[in-house]
Order: sequence, then C-alpha cells, then structure tokens
Amino acid sequence: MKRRRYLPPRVIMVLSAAVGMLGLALVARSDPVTVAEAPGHAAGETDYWPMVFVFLLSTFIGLGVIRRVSRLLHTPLMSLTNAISAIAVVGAILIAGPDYPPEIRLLGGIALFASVTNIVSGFLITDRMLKMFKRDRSE
Amino acid sequence: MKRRRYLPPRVIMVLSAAVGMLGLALVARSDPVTVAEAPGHAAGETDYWPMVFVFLLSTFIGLGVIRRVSRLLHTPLMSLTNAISAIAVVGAILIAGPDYPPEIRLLGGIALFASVTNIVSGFLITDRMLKMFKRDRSE
Amino acid sequence: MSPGYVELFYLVATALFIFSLHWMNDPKTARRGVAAGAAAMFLGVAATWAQPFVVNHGWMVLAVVLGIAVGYPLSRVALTAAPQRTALSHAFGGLAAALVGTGKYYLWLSEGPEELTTFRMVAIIAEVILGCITFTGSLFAAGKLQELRWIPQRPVTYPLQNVLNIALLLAAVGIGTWLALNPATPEAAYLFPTVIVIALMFGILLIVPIGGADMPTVIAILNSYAGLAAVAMGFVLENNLLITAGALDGASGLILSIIMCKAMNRSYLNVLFGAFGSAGQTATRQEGEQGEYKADTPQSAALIMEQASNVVIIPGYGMAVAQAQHRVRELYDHLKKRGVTVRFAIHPVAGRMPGHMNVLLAEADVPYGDLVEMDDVNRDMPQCDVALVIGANDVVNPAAALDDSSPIYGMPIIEARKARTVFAIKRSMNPGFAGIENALYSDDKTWMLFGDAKHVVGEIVKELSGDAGTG
Amino acid sequence: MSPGYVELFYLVATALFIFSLHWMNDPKTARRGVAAGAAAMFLGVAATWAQPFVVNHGWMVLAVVLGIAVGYPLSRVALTAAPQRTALSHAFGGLAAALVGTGKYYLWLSEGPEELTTFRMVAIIAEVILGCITFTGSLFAAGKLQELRWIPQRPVTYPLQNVLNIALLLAAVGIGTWLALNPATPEAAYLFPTVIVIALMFGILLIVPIGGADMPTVIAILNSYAGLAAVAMGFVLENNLLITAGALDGASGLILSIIMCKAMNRSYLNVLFGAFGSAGQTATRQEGEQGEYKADTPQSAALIMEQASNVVIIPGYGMAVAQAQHRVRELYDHLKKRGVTVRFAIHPVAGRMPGHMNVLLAEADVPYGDLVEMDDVNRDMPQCDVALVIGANDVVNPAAALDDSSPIYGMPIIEARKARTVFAIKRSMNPGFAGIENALYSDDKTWMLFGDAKHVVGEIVKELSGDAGTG
Ligand SMILES: NC(=O)c1ccc[n+]([C@@H]2O[C@H](COP(=O)([O-])OP(=O)(O)OC[C@H]3O[C@@H](n4cnc5c(N)ncnc54)[C@H](OP(=O)(O)O)[C@@H]3O)[C@@H](O)[C@H]2O)c1
Ligand SMILES: NC(=O)c1ccc[n+]([C@@H]2O[C@H](COP(=O)([O-])OP(=O)(O)OC[C@H]3O[C@@H](n4cnc5c(N)ncnc54)[C@H](OP(=O)(O)O)[C@@H]3O)[C@@H](O)[C@H]2O)c1
Repeated sequence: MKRRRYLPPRVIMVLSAAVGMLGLALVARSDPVTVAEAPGHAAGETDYWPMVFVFLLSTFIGLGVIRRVSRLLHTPLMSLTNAISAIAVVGAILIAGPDYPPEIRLLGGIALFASVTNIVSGFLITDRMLKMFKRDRSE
Repeated sequence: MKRRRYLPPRVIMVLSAAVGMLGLALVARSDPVTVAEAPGHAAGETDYWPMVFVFLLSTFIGLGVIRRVSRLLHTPLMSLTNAISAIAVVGAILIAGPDYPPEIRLLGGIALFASVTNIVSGFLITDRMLKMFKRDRSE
Repeated sequence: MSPGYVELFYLVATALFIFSLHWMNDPKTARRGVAAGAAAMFLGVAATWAQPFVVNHGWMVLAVVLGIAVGYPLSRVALTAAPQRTALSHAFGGLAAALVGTGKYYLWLSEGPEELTTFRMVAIIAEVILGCITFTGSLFAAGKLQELRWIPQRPVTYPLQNVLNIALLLAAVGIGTWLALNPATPEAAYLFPTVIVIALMFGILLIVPIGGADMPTVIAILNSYAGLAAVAMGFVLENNLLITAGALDGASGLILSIIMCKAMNRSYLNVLFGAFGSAGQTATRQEGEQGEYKADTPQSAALIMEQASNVVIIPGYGMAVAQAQHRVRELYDHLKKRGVTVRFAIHPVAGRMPGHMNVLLAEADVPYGDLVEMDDVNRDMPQCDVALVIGANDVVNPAAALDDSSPIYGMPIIEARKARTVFAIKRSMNPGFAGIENALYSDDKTWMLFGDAKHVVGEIVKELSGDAGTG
Repeated sequence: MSPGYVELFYLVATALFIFSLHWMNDPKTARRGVAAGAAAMFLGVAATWAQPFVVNHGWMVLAVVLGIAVGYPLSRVALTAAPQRTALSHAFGGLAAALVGTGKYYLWLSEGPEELTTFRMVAIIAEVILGCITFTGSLFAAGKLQELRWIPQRPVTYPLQNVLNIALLLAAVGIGTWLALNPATPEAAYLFPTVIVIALMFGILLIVPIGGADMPTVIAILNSYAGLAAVAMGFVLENNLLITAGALDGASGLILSIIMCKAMNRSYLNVLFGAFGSAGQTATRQEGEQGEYKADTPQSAALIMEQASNVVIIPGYGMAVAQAQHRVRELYDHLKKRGVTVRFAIHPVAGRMPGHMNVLLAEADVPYGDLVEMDDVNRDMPQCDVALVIGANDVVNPAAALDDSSPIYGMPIIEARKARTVFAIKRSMNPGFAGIENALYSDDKTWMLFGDAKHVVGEIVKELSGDAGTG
C-alpha cells in the first residue's frame, strides 16, 4: 500500500518556526515581569520552557504517528482523537475539586460533565466501529 | 522497499515501563529531601518531571525516526549520531566558561576540546560519505 | 507541576496515548489502541482526582454520573450520525476548555492577581478563544450535519463577510493581548467577557459561509482547535499530560484536514473561506446541457452482473443516505457465490467523512480485504466488466480528470468510465455535493438504475436469489 | 533552566536535530540532514556560550581551536577506518560526559552541598558511570578495530569472567547509590573517585571478551551509552537540549545494534557475553572436513561474465580489506557497456559495520539504484547467470540456511548458491569472521579465483577491456 507523505518537511519546518516565533514573543514580554513581580514563585515561574519542549515533541510524535494511520480507519481515528481531546477532564477536576468558591466549582462541574460525556461516548463508539472491521467473515 | 519493524510495541512497552519504574524510584526518595532541604530552590527543585517527559518523548521520536532511516545510509547514520552525541559540548561550556576554580575549568576545557573534536570530525566525515551517494553517474 | 506520583501516572498515560494512536495504523491492533487510550484517560483522571486538595467528591461524582448518562446514549447513535456526534462532542470539549480557562482566570483574579503572569494570561486567552470558537463552531456544524431545519444548509454569504470575520478575530486577539499585559486591571471585569462573546460569535460566523458538505473538513479543523485548547490549558495549569494529549489531538486534526483537502484538490483557505457549492455557483452549473441518458431495470442489471467475471462496486454518499450497506453485502455474497470477483473501490472522500464507506461496509460485515484503495483499483479498471456505482457522484465524475474548467478539476477520481459497462444507482439526475453535471451518466456504456439505493440493490438481490423472500 | 532566549535556541536546535535524523531516510535529502545537524549544534553552542556568566573566553577558544585541529584530520581518514574513528570519537564523548559530571559534583560539593539533591546525585552518578564505560570501552574497541599489536584481537576469556564483570558493575552502582543518599559525606572524597576507577575498569573488561568482529555492534551499543550519558548530563544541568539530543542518540544506538543482532541472528546477550568466534570455538570448526574445490583464472571468468545476461556481484569484507571497490566499479562499467545487467547484492551485515558496502561502492561512484537489498535479490537469484562473490564469506554461507548445528544457523543470507554459476574471489580457503567452513566453495557450480580482490578484479577488467593499460 502506497502512502503519500502529507506533510513535506517544508511545512513542518514552517510550523516549527512559527512555534519558535511564538516562543520568542512570549520570552520578550514575559521574563522581566515574572522574575521581578511574582512573589513566592520566583524560581518556578520562568520554567515554562520545558512545557514548550513537551509541546513541540508531542506535536512531532503526533504528526509521525497519525500520518501512518490506515486509511481504512480514518472515521474511527476521528472519534478516537475526539475522545482523547476529552483530556480536558483533568483541568475540569482541578477546577471542580478543590475548595474554591461555588461559582468556580460550578464552572468546573459543567466542564467535568462535558468531558466525561466525551470520554464515554468517544471511546465506546470508536470501539463499536472497530469491532466491525474484519479481515474475513470467519473471525 | 519493505522495511522490517525492528521494535515491536511489546519492546517499547517494556522500555517505557522501565523508564516509569526508574521514575518511581526517584520519586520515592527525592521528593521529601528536595522540598525540605534545598534552600532557595524550593519551588524549582521538584521540577524534574518535565525533563523526564522530554526524555520519554524524545526517545519515542528517536525510535520512530531512526527506524525509517534508509539501510543504505547506516554507516553515515552512525557517524552522524556520533556527531550529535557531541552535544556534551553544551555541558562542557557550562563547566569551562564561568568563573569557577581552575581545576574545574580544566576539566571543562578538556571536555570542550574532546567534544569539539567530535563535532568537527563527525559532521565532516558524514558529509564526506554522503557526498559519494549518487542515484546515477550524471548527478 | 503536580507531585511526583501524579507526574509518574501522567508519564505512563502519555506513553499509552502515543501507543493508542500508533496502534491505529492497522485494523488488527486498532482495538488495542482504544483500550490503551481508555486506560490512559483512566490513569489521568485517577491520578488527578487522588490529590489531597480535591475535596468536592459528591459534586464531582454527580457531574461524572450525568456525563455517563448522556455519553452512553451518544455512543449508540447510528453510524450515519457519527459526524454529528463527533461535532457535538467537540462542542462539549471546547466548552470544557473555555470554562476551565474562565474559572482559573477569575480564581487568580480574586485570590492573587500577581499569579496572572503574562505567560499564563496568554495561555488563558488562547484557551478561552479556542475553546469558545470550538464550542459554537462545532455546535453549528453539528446542526448543519443533522440538517436541522432552522440552520441553513447552503453556505450563507454576504458582502465583506471575510473582512468582518477577520476584524472580529483581530478584535478578540487585540483585547486578549491587552488583557495579557494588564491582567488585573479594573476593566478586566467586562473585557474578559467581551473576549468570550466575540469568540463565541466568531465560531458561528466562521461556519455560516461553509456548505454542509464541507463540514467533515471543518470538524477535523475544529478537532485540532480542541487539541490546541487542551494544550493551552496545560500551559495554564502546568500540566504535562494536557500538553501531550492536546498536541497529539492537534496534530491529528491537522493531518486529517490536510488529507481531505488534498483528496478534494482544494486548499485550506478555499474550504474555510471559499463558500464552495454556494447557491450562485450551483445555479450557473445547472444551466449546462443536460446529457442524454439511458435507464435500465434492476432485473437486467442482475443478469449482466451474473455473467460478469469481474465486478467493481463504487459506493458513495447515496449508499450512506439510503442505509443500503446491508443489501450491498447481500449482493456481494450472491455474486461471490456465483464465482464473480467482487471488489469495492473506496475513494478517500466518498461519503461525508474520511473513511465513511469503510465503516459502513465493515458494519455490514464486508471483509476489509475486499476494499481497494483508489490508486490500486484504477490500475485494474480496464479489466473490469461491470462497475456498479451506488449513490456516488463526484468521486466518479470524469470532469475532474478531463474538464479543466470544472470546479473539481484535478481531484483524483475512481475511473469507472474505463470499465466495460457501468450501472449507476441514484434517485434522479440531480448533481452531488459539488453541484455539477456528471458526464459519466450520459456515457454510451452507462445505464441508470433510478430509485433509492436500498430498494434498487434489494431488487437486484431478489433477482439473483430468484426468491421473493430475500427483499 | 536557562534564560528564555537560550531555551528558544535550544528548542529550534532540538527541532533541527529531529529533522536531521528524519532526512537520513533518503539519500536525496541526507546531506541536508547533516547541514541541519550542524546548524543545530551551532545554535546550541552559540546560545550557551552567549550567556553572561561565560567569561573564560580565551581558555575556551584554545580548547576549541585544539579540538578543530585534531578533529579535522580525523575527518579525513580512509573510509575503511571509519569504524575506528567512530569508536575513538565515542571515547572522547564519554570522556567529556565523565569530566563534566565530575566537575559539577566537586563544584557543588565545595560551594553548596545542599544543591546535591538525590535526583541530581543519581543523574551525576549515571553520567559518570556511563561516561567512563564509554570512554575506556570505546578506546579499547577502537584499538581492536585498528588491530593494534598490543591489543588482543581474539576474545580473551577466563573463568568467572562474567561473574567478575557483573560484580564490578554492581559495586559501582552500589557505591553510587550510597553516594546519592549521602552526597556530602566526608567519605565522598575517596568514594567518588572509586566509582570512576571501577567504571573505567569495567569499560575495558566488558570489551576484552568480545571478538574484534563484533566491535560494530559494540560500537552501536556504546553510541547509545554516550547518548544516555548526555541525557544524564541534561538532568544534572537541567538542560533540555542535552536531554533531547542525547535521547535521539540513545535511540539510534539501540536500533542499530538491534538491527545488527537480528541480521546476525544473535541475541544482545550473546554479543556482549558470548565470546563468539573465540579461539577454542574456531579450532573445533577447523577440524571439519575441508571440501573439494575448483580454482579458475580471472581470464575465463571474464569470458563467462561477458556472455552472461544477468550478473549479481556480492561484495563482502574482503572487498573492503583489499580496497577493491574502484576496480569493481570498472568491472561494473565494462559489463554494463556490453549490455549485461549488473546489480550488487548488499547483505545488511556484509563487511564490518552496517551499510559498509554501500559507502564503499558509493565512494567508487556506483549509483545506489543498482544496489539491491538481500530480500529483493534473493527472489531473482534463480534467474541469475553469474554470482560474483568478492571477499564475502559468511553472508553467502549456505550453512546458515541448511545446517542447524552451525553457529550462524538462522542468519538470513544471500543465496548465491541458487545462481547458475558462482565465482568466488578470496585469498585462501580460510574461513571468514564466524570462523566456519563454507560449503558454497565446494559446490559443483562454484569456481574459486584465488588472490587479493583488487588484483583479481583488476585482471578480469584487463581481460574485458582487452587493454593492458587499464590495470
Ligand atoms: N468523505 C469526506 O471526507 C468528504 C469531506 C468533505 C467533502 N466531501 C465531498 O463529498 C463528495 C462525496 O462524493 P460522493 O460521490 O460520495 O457523493 P456525492 O457526489 O455527494 O453524490 C451522492 C449521490 O448519491 C445520490 N443519492 C443520495 N441519496 C440517495 C439514495 N437514498 N439512494 C440512491 N442515491 C442517492 C445523489 O443523487 P440523487 O439525489 O439523484 O439520488 C448524489 O448524486 C465529494 O464531492 C467530496 O469532495 C467528502
Ligand atoms: N556489517 C556489520 O555490521 C557486522 C557487524 C558485526 C559482525 N559482522 C560480521 O561480519 C561478517 C561479514 O561477512 P562477510 O561475508 O562480509 O565477511 P567475512 O565472512 O568476514 O568474509 C570475508 C572474506 O573475505 C576474504 N578476504 C579478506 N581479505 C581479502 C582480500 N584482500 N582479498 C580477497 N579476499 C579477502 C577472506 O578470505 P581469505 O582470508 O581467504 O581471503 C574472508 O573469507 C558476518 O559474519 C557478520 O556477522 C558484520
């Protein structure tokens, strides 16, 4: 099976350059403010760079892995990644869980509800679709 | 061209589990010590997790990318990765450069010398080899 | 960052998410991929919830139970409704991201404005804008796909539309930037909501000019927005799992939308701003000469296929609309039993979402070994006795290959016209998604079989089985 | 972490390193890969050096100049010496890692022992142990490959060798762990150097029992150690670029060594602890019956090849030793000119490093389109008129396929024996790397051409060109 390469290096290059520029913009503004003003966080505040690295590296992995997903499975892939995007549930728990003012917790609760809906429906429907794919009838 | 998959998911799974275990071991020991004892670094110290993420993600990328390197180019690949491992130069600069005691700077200087040797010879010999690969004679 | 044990779980979850997508590269391992993804999600939730500062358990359990109660039925929808479900689900995802961002902002604003560093503000604004756009945009897209009566199917266009949209977006970004630089300013009380409102509006206005049939591409793009919103949330909450999972998602949406654009031979910009298949365009096309055509009966089609040695079935959106896949599988079975070689030619954008035909045929139990990709089947087309087109139109339109004035010119097609005989099942001579005539239907070797796909195929099967009980 | 602008450069450098390796997947883009890698290295160095606390410029420039002075000549070595150069270079890399780790340890010890957290100590110990093993191990491996007189080529084995080695490693790890838990203890003054000495010794003892010909696999493993040492250094210095680049390296060494092990049908453990091809083993093998064989002359070989329509050349380590690749290319040219189809069959572990034959033939200007991989060429072997084996032995040994008592049984080979006629160029009937007889040479259809490969191929070429001036 011949697979096309959907992302020529040029495109990836441009994308990564864009990410880099974004980073630059953040740096230019952010460093003085955070180091000077944020009390108690002085050491931790500027440490967002590792997160940017994690983002860049995961994006590369995503591009590499998704490009190799079988054409056959693009519909289940869409619902699987939809389910994965429900990872926002982690953020929802962090807002809904602690002893915050009730209106904040309400926002978190709604977010939690929405994410759980996605988790449940996303994984189940993906599995339902995949169950149907058979190489031959006997399986 | 048919390429074999050298790393079955099982292997990768085991590897990542191993990394996870290593992490666990570090956690078990590290957290109380660092948080309690390191003055001035209280917020920054426990932040090695992002580095572990960066390590895991880069390893995945490395496995994915290297598996797809053309067989034809395995010799240049060895010398290219050899050159890349000279990235230790960054560490050498950080030891040799600052206003440290002379014996430390000496260590750094030797490390710097060794790494630069690798950088220069590694990239040059790789390029020399690659220059020789031609699809047909006219190129 | 979270405590060590939580990060360890996050690390394992990240690895599992990567394997989850990796295993989707083959139908044999794909279900394992779903299991890995679900396990990763479980680890992420468990590790987060287990932290000591999480105390509102009752409230959260309620939300989870409600989520399961709504999510489970959503997972049982008919597969034809899968695109709508995905869109709806993106809307929920966008909503969650926007709410979390908003919550975190007001929390910091009231408890410690000095926490609102520029970096965090940029991330919060990005999260909220992306979340809001995804929310309303996806809702609207779901409505279009569900063909709700009060949502216009056709692209709605008006003068200066793109200018207005871009101005809106710039306004949101501008206010956001200002907020990022002055996070704790008194004006924030109304400026932050303004950003939210503008982003919500922009989500709708972005989708309004896009035709219902372009929705799958839009959904993939919205998927990548949802992923990026999760990444931004990760930056806000300093949470690596959100960043990795969100980035994987973002990459997935990006690649799927690029695949679709390529298969339709259109550019990204054209999909988003081109108002393709708008009323005006279609009208001009409709004026073109209506070709001559010949109709035939299912009975004679059955006779001819029975005697063929090589039949290629080309399904399209019509098969999905008519829910004809089970009848089609019966046809496949009958022909196979008679020793006819039957294969399915799958165009990458047949139907209304990538892989649409594959899922439908898999649902009807057709082994995927007999589904052939476009490039492979085109090579064998000249050796094909009968090409049976079931509710496909654009994906077999020779204009894409021959007529360089056609809007779909350059789109790769399945070359049904190279087969010895062509049967085409559809309800009328109306055009398909792209709204243009199809010369294949007026070709000498083509016979039209008018009617609903399920009914017509059923008739053919009845004839082949020589038994009235099959229909 | 470093200041923002440094991290930005590191980020770009990381992306470039990834592209660098990605572009190696095709010879057409490979040189761009080298450029990307060099650019990434430059960015990394520049960003690090530019930081204000770097003040010893004179001292560092001296080191850099010396490094260039030594590095440049090392890049001009003959390609046959490429494995030694790589090994030597790994030794330098290991040295650098060990020195940086040591320096950082003593620095923290004297200036602020409270900085020596458990995490950092674990990383420092890992860096120093890996660095030292890589240093002495690679030096020793380079010596073996260079065939230095005072370094034994054959594996050196003695009783309880593996037990001793493992005990040493455990001792180093044990002391290291204790140090990690008590970093600023007064005993550190001698314990830390002890760890270094043990690791240095272990590096040598690890390599001593491994035969010279297993060195390529060992070099790949050492490459991955060097990478991991860089990762550990990254953890110590909290430097993301070191972590990413080191991890890429580690992955590369791992995969290359796995590829080599698979192609030789051996396990990792067997390479490291098996003392394969040791003197004792070879002796037993040598006693086996010496098959009958027939010798022929280059002249008659030239005649037969001229009349063939399909010739496959199978090069091996002997071609590298004799530096015969240029003559081989002349042979290829002459045969091509006469309309003979000539292709090269490349075994994955022919020669002494992966891809060895490819580089040599590329050096001699043979287009890589005519180099065929093992699996592809084996399919066509029965249609091949002449198989010309040039200094290859194990990679064409039928025992790998037929004799399940052979130590190389199960290793995939190039099936020269399926060709109609086989010519084999070597200097004697001595065995190759694995030290075992080769039944191919006593086959009925095989003709031996004894002599140095360069000379013999030269003779054939002379005959073909009918011109004494070509040699
Ligand atoms: N798959 C994707 O990811 C994707 C994404 C975006 C856009 N698209 C676009 O969607 C189009 C897909 O092409 P396609 O050939 O599959 O579909 P199409 O061009 O839309 O044609 C579908 C045909 O099916 C017929 N039909 C509808 N309902 C039917 C029924 N119940 N029974 C029988 N026939 C019926 C219609 O004709 P009658 O009305 O006469 O019956 C229509 O001509 C392409 O233009 C593609 O670019 C696809
Ligand atoms: N490539 C790798 O990555 C790698 C890594 C580790 C191990 N190995 C091992 O290396 C071996 C490679 O197989 P191979 O077939 O290429 O090599 P080989 O089995 O070592 O055989 C080389 C042959 O070349 C002959 N020869 C040596 N010098 C010559 C000269 N100047 N002129 C003519 N002939 C000469 C030798 O015979 P005479 O002495 O009679 O001339 C010898 O039989 C395999 O066993 C493989 O497992 C390879």
